[in-house]
Amino acid sequence: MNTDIYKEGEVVHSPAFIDGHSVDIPVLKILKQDGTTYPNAELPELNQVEAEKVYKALAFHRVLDERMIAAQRQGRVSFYMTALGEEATTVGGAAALESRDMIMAQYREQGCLIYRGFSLEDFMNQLFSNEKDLGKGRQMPIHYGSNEFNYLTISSPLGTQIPQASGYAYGQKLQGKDAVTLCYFGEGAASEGDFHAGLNMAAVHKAPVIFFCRNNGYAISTPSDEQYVGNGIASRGVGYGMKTIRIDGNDILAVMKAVQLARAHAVEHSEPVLIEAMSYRLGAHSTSDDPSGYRTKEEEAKWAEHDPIARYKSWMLAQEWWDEAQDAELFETLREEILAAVKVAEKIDKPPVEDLVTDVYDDVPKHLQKQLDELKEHIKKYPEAYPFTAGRI
Amino acid sequence: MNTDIYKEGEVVHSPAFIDGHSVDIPVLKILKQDGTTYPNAELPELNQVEAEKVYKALAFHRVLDERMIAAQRQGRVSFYMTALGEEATTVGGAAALESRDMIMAQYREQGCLIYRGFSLEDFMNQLFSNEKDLGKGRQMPIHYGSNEFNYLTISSPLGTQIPQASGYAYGQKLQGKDAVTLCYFGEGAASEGDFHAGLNMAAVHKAPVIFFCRNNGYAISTPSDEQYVGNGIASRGVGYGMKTIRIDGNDILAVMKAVQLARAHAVEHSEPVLIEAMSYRLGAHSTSDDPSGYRTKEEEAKWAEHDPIARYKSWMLAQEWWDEAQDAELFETLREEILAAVKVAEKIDKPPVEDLVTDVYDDVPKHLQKQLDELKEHIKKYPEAYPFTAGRI
Amino acid sequence: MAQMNLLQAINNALDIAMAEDDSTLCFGEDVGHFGGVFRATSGLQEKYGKARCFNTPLVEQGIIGFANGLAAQGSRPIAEIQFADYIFPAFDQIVNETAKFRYRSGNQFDVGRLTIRTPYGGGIAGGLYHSQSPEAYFAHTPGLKVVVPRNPYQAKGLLLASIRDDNPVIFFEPKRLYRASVGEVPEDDYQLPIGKAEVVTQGNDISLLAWGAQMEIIEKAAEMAANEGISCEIIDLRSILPWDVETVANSVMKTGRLLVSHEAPVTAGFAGEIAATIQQECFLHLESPIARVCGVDTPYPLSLEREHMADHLKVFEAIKRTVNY
Amino acid sequence: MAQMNLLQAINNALDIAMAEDDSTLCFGEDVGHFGGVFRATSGLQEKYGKARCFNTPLVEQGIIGFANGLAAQGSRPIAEIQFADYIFPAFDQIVNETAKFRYRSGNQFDVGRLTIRTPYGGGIAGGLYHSQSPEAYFAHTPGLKVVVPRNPYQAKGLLLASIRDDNPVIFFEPKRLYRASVGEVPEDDYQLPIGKAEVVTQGNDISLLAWGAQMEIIEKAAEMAANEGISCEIIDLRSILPWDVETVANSVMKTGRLLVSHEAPVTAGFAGEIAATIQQECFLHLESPIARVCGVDTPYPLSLEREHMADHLKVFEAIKRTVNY
Ligand SMILES: Cc1ncc(C[n+]2csc(CCOP(=O)(O)OP(=O)(O)O)c2C)c(N)n1
Ligand SMILES: Cc1ncc(C[n+]2csc(CCOP(=O)(O)OP(=O)(O)O)c2C)c(N)n1
Ligand SMILES: [Mg+2]
Ligand SMILES: [Mg+2]
Repeated sequence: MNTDIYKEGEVVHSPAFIDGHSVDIPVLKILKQDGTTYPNAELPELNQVEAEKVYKALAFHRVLDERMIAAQRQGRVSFYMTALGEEATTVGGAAALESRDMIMAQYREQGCLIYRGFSLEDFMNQLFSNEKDLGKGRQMPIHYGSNEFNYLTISSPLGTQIPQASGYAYGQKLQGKDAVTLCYFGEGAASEGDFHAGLNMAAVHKAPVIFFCRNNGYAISTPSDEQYVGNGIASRGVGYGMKTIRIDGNDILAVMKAVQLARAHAVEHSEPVLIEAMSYRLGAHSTSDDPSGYRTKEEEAKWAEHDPIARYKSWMLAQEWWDEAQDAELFETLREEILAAVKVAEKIDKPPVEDLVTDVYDDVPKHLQKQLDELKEHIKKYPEAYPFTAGRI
Repeated sequence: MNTDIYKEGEVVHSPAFIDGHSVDIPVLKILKQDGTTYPNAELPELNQVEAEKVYKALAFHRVLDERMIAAQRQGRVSFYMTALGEEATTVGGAAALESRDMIMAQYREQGCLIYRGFSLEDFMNQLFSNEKDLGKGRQMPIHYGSNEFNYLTISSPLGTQIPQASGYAYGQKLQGKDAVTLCYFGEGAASEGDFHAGLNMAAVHKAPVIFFCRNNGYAISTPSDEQYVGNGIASRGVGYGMKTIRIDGNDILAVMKAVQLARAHAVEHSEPVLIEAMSYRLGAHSTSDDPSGYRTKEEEAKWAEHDPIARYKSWMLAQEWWDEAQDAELFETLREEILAAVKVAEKIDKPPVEDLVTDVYDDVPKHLQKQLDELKEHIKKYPEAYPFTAGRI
Repeated sequence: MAQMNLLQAINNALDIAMAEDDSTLCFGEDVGHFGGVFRATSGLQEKYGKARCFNTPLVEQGIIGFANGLAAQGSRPIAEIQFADYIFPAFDQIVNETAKFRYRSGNQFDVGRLTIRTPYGGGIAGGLYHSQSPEAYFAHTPGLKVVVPRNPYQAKGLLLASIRDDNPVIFFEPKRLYRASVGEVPEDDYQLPIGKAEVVTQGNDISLLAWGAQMEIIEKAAEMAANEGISCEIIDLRSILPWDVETVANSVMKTGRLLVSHEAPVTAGFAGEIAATIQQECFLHLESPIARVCGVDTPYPLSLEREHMADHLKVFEAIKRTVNY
Repeated sequence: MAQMNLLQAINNALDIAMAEDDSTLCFGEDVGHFGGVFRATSGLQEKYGKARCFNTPLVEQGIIGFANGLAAQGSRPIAEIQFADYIFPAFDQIVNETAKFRYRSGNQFDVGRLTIRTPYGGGIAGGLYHSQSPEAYFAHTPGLKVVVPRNPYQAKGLLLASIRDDNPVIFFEPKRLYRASVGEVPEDDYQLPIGKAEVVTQGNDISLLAWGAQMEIIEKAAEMAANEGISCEIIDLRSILPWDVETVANSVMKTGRLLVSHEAPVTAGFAGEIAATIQQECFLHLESPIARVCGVDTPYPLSLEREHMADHLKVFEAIKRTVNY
């Protein structure tokens, strides 16, 4: 039971406001765009093998996004979302974790899955919502999920994963798992009530969760200065009494460094940490969006110069851990593999009609079984109207 | 359209967390418990006439709460909530406003209504949910509301008034009303998602609202250290980029000073302000609660020494604006008046059956009229079962 | 008269409402400069300024809370929820606040000026979270009005009526029809009545009842039925709350049969309310059980969307079953 | 066997559940040291520690979000919402998350271990916000189970079944009966089946259906009816979702008449679903319209509470009307 309800600070007798804008929040930068590091910069732990794995994940990500945008334009896939320009935030985040750590993402974090080894086929099966999709073809493209790789299935409603991450991490702690939860969200989603709920609960209940805000300047068309007027999302960490750090989100070494540090802190002190990564959504919000309606080409061009993959590549080259020939070959191979995988996945059958009613509950309850039986009878009457399922009833 | 997505602060190359606890938030105190003011304290604007009005409101409040607690124990009223020990936060807040300013309260803010002149009869009619209740007897005791006195009817769900206050104030601004909205809530309610929504929206849309957190150490049985681990609620103002001030909530001169200042700022800059008043809920949460289950008598006794009314009275005596004889007479009169009012209000009829279906919509729609007609027929059959309404159908 | 699609009709209604009353505001996520993700508010910020048409932060409970406050203050807020699937974070503000504001205050305060617009419905490959039809959740909430238009003409007239109605209205827009449904719409101001169903086609053998995008589907089924000699009376409910029992009951007294179809899952959907009321009102006239043809009781799936939906074939089969009962 | 009131039966079930499984947690507002405002979790923190039974900050969307995360992780959370009237801020977490967790992931993740407990219902002078019965809102949500016990014995057996059920369950506790309902309860572990209605009393002339605290009321009405020679079959639905169509339909086939009563407002309440289904299942057996005796379509009022409620007299009158149709 508490008796002091607050830590009494300085006492004053004439009033003055604390100015909301006055908190100084330094930004961590390690890697310059030319691939050199800042003098005295503290690098993350990263050996050559891992560094190459990181680079390959970044490359895969870039090519996957490019190919799928093209596939969507060709009408082969209904919808897609790239993470163009933000790949460092997710690949770097995953690289700094242990594989047993849980990742709860928003939707633009396929980089984590790539790094963890989610297969190209699994990506494709989800994007084409075919019967091999781990999610059974139920959700729109990019709503990946993988139990094997500890990546919670994406849910469209924004912010909902934030308090869930707090609960998940609390459970990990309670069961002595020596694992953390990494929870991603955009600066837009950070306006949701669930953000407030999740961060405060994690802080109060001391859950080992790393909250990772991808601040990419926009929520669809809404620029961040119409989203908040405080000093980014990091300034909110203060209110929750939470350790907080702001980083350059296009600097993958800074991302890795911060997440490594956050993980160590979360595990050791059983406490949440808030990371804000400043970046920019170089592409459209999704294939349904056209950013020319709300921002300038100049702004985009300016940010394109901060490409996180080019930056990391320069560093890899400087380290002599990578060369241009390898690079050309890697990209060439990736393009071919992905194109080939598209061709395979789009031909795979859609899920069978039974998948309509499974997984609503652990078992199919009576009323649903009845609805399924009636549906099957109906489909048999009109097979041409239900071409994906009629053949297999 | 923005091009810089964040104000880049200092750049660092080795990581360090901002510590959530490190913001220093001074607390404003003007009046000491002995009735003297701190040297160099800046007093609020307050002349003798107003000062007396303030004192009388405090006295009324104290006596009303005492009498109604007794009335509840006697079974005369079903439920009650006192504001024992926190009266300065509401009487002081109302005293610092213009009467055209809107007040949106949580439930423990009857002090505002008292100051503004809500009549003793109106209090009683609400508490006894009789047919003269302005709320037509529909809500539990203490859910006061007054259009005349710009005091929004209390709603039990916590935190809902916070984004509403932002919208209300935005409307006032848009229509050039030269008025603000004062929005009260407890430190418990500040955990709700609506708190986050309301403060951020007010900041972004520049709504002239004063958010007033009554931090009284408890939300029912939950002490504030199980509610949050940051530095109170004031530390959250930083995250919203909002002017913020912490005050001693048992010091009514500090309350008035802060609200006067906040009002001036809100009107001039068309900006919200956050005030956190540190106080203590001396009584039970409500008549349904027994605090002995979750806190010590010692803690209560310690806080009883900080009684805001005694403090202000000492000051009034020291100013020679008040004397003990006046005081005794005031309290005596108040006790009698309130007791008399109880006796009147409890005899007034309950609302007529028609009030069941009015005000669901602006007019009574067909289906509700039909339900009412059927109900009346039914009541006529069993008049003894519906004694409050049967006589008047 | 002009040819307008459903979006244009809505945009036009908003334009009229903002022009006639300075206290009318349109806001929501991406509603401002960009004009909304579907462009329903396109051009309004340019015309009426950023103070009256604006983006909000991404927080539905805040949007509706803010709107409740504005309405209580005397402004006329038109709040947009980007997809009806995302209205649930605002559920408390709507169900506990909006709906009960007037009642709990004894009519001292009200939010009657509030209108909530939101695109709803499936059939667009939207999966679980871009397909829902949540009208039944709100229909159980006294104090709200719930309106759903079926085409551009209806949309403009019903939206203007909703904005001006002195009660809070949730206006569900059938997003599948946003661009697909095109029709003649008067450029001038007009209103259509809230709380009144419309008999769209007279018939004798069975009454078919639906609302919004589902109207197309029952109309298609009725055509198929006509080819088999079944004469369907087609009714657009238009208002879900309060709903027009009289028009529906009169139709059923005549036809002796009723089929209700909606997109939402069948269990505890609004068709249940209609069936319960009509079996009471028309008990002695009913020649067969009231049929409900609705979504399967599952979340809204993506690739099995066709199987999940209450399409015209399922409606057609149910018509035959009901008529041949 | 021991005499327990409904609160004690719940407390006892929670105790058993926490003892048998280390990963079971109880939390919510004031749930920890204090044992909840109704004392349902009393003694659990002392017994199982602060890590497993604790107060949360005051944020329902957070409580359920946190609980969803815990359940997905493999823990067994039992979250309390202090009053059912305050469940709406968590509506999105429940309807969009809890209910759809398993389906959307293709069964890779689920929150089947989650139980949400919340006191509901009126008749306690609670006014608008301490009286609501929101079960119908959740009944329209595939993926949830919804359970309501009527007395201490039922409460313990159904709560234990809910906690162990591999699906998320919302467990509505009739708070009017918390102390008022006392009965014999086995001290040992037992479960009652979810999804099964119970025929409480056999009868021939009419079937009466209710759940939770409303059972008392239909039983009282049935007694009055018995005095007039009407034999009522009384059924406790117990599970609202999924609900036991078969038991209800079998009863109605026998009696030819059905009356459903609930506390919530009638329009779009769950009685509508039942009536719609039963008129379909038992069309040729029904001798009169299915009657619904429910709350008036208004927010829950304080001083006119008696007038608003579906009390035994209203039920009794409706029984007579239905039997004499
Ligand atoms: C609750 C909810 N409201 C609205 C949406 C629609 N929506 C999808 S993405 C998005 C913008 C998100 O912006 P941000 O969080 O910054 O992430 P980013 O897209 O920039 O990565 C919106 C409004 C949604 N999915 N869920
Ligand atoms: C949404 C909601 N959840 C829970 C409650 C129940 N409840 C009523 S008052 C209260 C505690 C509020 O504490 P605080 O905000 O600190 O105000 P105080 O009582 O201390 O003045 C709770 C949990 C409620 N009224 N509304
Ligand atoms: Mg963003
Ligand atoms: Mg408090």
